[in-house]
Amino acid sequence: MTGARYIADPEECVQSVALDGLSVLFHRPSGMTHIVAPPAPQILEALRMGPADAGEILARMRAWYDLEGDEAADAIEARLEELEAAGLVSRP
Amino acid sequence: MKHSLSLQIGPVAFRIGSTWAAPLDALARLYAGYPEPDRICDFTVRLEPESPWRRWVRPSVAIHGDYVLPDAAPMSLAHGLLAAEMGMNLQMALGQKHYLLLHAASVEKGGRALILTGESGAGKSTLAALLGERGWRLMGDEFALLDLDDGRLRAFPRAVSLKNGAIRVMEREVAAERFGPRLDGTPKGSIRHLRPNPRALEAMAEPARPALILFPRFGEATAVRPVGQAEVFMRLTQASTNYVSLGGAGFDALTKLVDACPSAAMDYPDTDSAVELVETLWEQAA
Amino acid sequence: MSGTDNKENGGSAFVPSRRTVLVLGAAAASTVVTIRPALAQTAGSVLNCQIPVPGPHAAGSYIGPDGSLVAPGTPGAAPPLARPLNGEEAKVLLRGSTPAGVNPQSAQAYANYIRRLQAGMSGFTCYASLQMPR
Amino acid sequence: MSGARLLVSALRDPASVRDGDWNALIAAARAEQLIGSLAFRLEGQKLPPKLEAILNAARRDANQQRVQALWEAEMTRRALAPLDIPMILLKGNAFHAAGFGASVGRSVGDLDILVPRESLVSVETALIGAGWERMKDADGYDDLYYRQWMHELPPLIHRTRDRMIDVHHTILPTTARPTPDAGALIADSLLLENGLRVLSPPDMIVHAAAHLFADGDLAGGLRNLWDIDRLLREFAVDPGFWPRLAERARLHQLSRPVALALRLAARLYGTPVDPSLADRGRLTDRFFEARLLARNSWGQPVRPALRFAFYVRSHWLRMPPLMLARHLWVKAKS
Repeated sequence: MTGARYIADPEECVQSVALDGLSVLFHRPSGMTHIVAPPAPQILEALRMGPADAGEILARMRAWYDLEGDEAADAIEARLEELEAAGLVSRP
Repeated sequence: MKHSLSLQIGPVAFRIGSTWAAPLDALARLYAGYPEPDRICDFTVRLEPESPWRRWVRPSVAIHGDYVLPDAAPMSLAHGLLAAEMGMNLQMALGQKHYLLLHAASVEKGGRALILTGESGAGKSTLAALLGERGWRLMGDEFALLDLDDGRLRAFPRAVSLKNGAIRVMEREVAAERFGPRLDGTPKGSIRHLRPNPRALEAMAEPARPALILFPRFGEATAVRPVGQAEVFMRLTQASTNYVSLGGAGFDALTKLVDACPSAAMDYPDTDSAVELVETLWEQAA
Repeated sequence: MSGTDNKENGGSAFVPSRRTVLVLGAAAASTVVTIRPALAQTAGSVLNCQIPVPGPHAAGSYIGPDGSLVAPGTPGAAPPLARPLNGEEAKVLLRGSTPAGVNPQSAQAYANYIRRLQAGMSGFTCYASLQMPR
Repeated sequence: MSGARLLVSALRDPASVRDGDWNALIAAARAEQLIGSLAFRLEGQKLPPKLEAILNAARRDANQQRVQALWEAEMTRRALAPLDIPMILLKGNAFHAAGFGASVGRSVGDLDILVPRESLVSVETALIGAGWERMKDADGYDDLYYRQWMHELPPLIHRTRDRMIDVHHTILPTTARPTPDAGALIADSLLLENGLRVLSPPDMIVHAAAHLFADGDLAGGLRNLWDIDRLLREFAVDPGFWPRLAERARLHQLSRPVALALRLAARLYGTPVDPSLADRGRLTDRFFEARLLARNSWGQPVRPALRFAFYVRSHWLRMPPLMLARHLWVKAKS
């Protein structure tokens, strides 16, 4: 299945500080602060390699991490929708 | 305006105008001994009738100024002092863009500041007032101002606003001359203002480096619990009236504060054990 | 400067280290919380305020259990309150209790209605002011 | 000197600002939502340090408002992108998106956009799908009033960002006497590099003048007139601008408000304008000027009778008399 493709802002648009396992992000284009939990920061990192759909993102993340969890693609889709609503990713 | 008065509180100067003399007379008495205000004021507050005839008929004070809230209801002229205080609060809450404004009490010792923040009724105001009489310097009971450039806390020692039970606690501690009139039947119950002591006023221009953040809660058995940094960050953004509007500068200042400062939540059953608990936690943090 | 801070600091969740285990979690588990300005920003120390439930724009509407406006007489919905709530009553509701004169079965719906108030709606600044004591 | 008068002369000629009533200047600038514009205008002047600190905070705040305004426009663009229709930013958002001089320090509140009338329903559906909510009950008189007669949808507010959007299909209420050519506004709009659209320069002036003199009661008028001053100075560099402005003002049936805007901008801010467009001054210009300057050194509104007259005028302009009567009747009962 190929879902919607997404893009993320370049790295310099997001300032990040790690606080006990969570990331606090300052998103410069919006001036908004988001507190994000894994796997959201990892999805953003994977998207910085270029536009991708959930399946491609999963493949990129598998190269870096041992992934745990069933219905991985669904979980990634759900995270992408959240990140899209927050304005951290968009459709090209 | 017919009557006017300027006040300097920490780094902030207010210009307060009023249709009636009484609220400003009360304000001048309460703020006796404060330093001469800057000629240029940060904010203008206006106490004026809601409509022209309300100046005479059942007079009610509308709180206006540089920044206003649309739904704010007017107050009785008898509570004009409170209206003036609220007018200043309102300007700070809506218009302060120079410092990161935290809704928190703060006290200082040895150049280092303790920040007390928490929900309404947590007792931080009373606790700060009490600490201010017992060896600490009161920096403020309501707003703490974090300098965006150097990360230090600036004092904002306005008159402490004591509510209901807290009034008696402080009346036992402080001479009568430092109190304002007791205001009964205000929308939040009985209120009495307390002028900070001379030490707090003399040192109001001296900043302090934040050293400990506490989240006190009144009415529970004594307990201390750690609070994770992410939670501290989240709570402080919710305690700030201007975090979002400061953008990146606010983010930098707040993440640095959370990173540099230890913090804890503390429950306390009464004010004496609270003071004791604060001293213990302060020593541990040092 | 951006996410690279974390790589330099080390130990961050960002670091693409091959042996790290990453739990994806359930689709329904939310992972993004956005810091909102509205309440804190508009919060002033406004005392004497009132919250009509519902506001004049929706006079006559009933309040669903989630706080939404629904047609009058909708089963399971709470009727409009005869008079506006004052700040103290709203606080009691938001704590999960029932103020005097309010039907306990409807309290949850009213509390949710108040939570959903937004800038520009009648009662919003009152709700906002409750976030700040005094 | 009145607070508003102080503000106008400081904006017009920053070098003229001398040690004066700074508190009055600040109060008036905040009341007129011009503190950001003033702060940038006075940058580089020799000022007392305390005033400099206040203006510095205002500049920082204005920059943050700019970020928020552009972001709201971008999120709206994303929400409407699947519809593939022109979405044109209006007023403050447009100045910021286009980077015009008028955007320097300009405060922005709601987002105003213009879309083709036939797309209104799909625009509303798309916005609601992307997190915007109706602020008012869909069945009320207000809603009906908006849908039947106004030039916009009932306002929507975003669920998490708490920002309002006004979706217009033209620039004046359909009941107002002039009928601007909405199709021409859209057809001539400019596509910016960032994918956003704004009105063409002459249409932007026509809209600003319509908004100021043919729609509202002149509340906040000093800011709108300052917009017009900044825009005209920038646009008039192009020698073909004035004739095109004349032509567009005629097309949109708004030559008189445009002429009035030019005269008042010249009077208050010293804006260089084409005399043939500005027309001869009228006796009534003085009332407009007095209304715009009705604010004292405490930032208080003054001249209540004059304000009320302009309030009534604004309703008169928007509605035919019978409808006005019905509107006021319904409002009075609620």
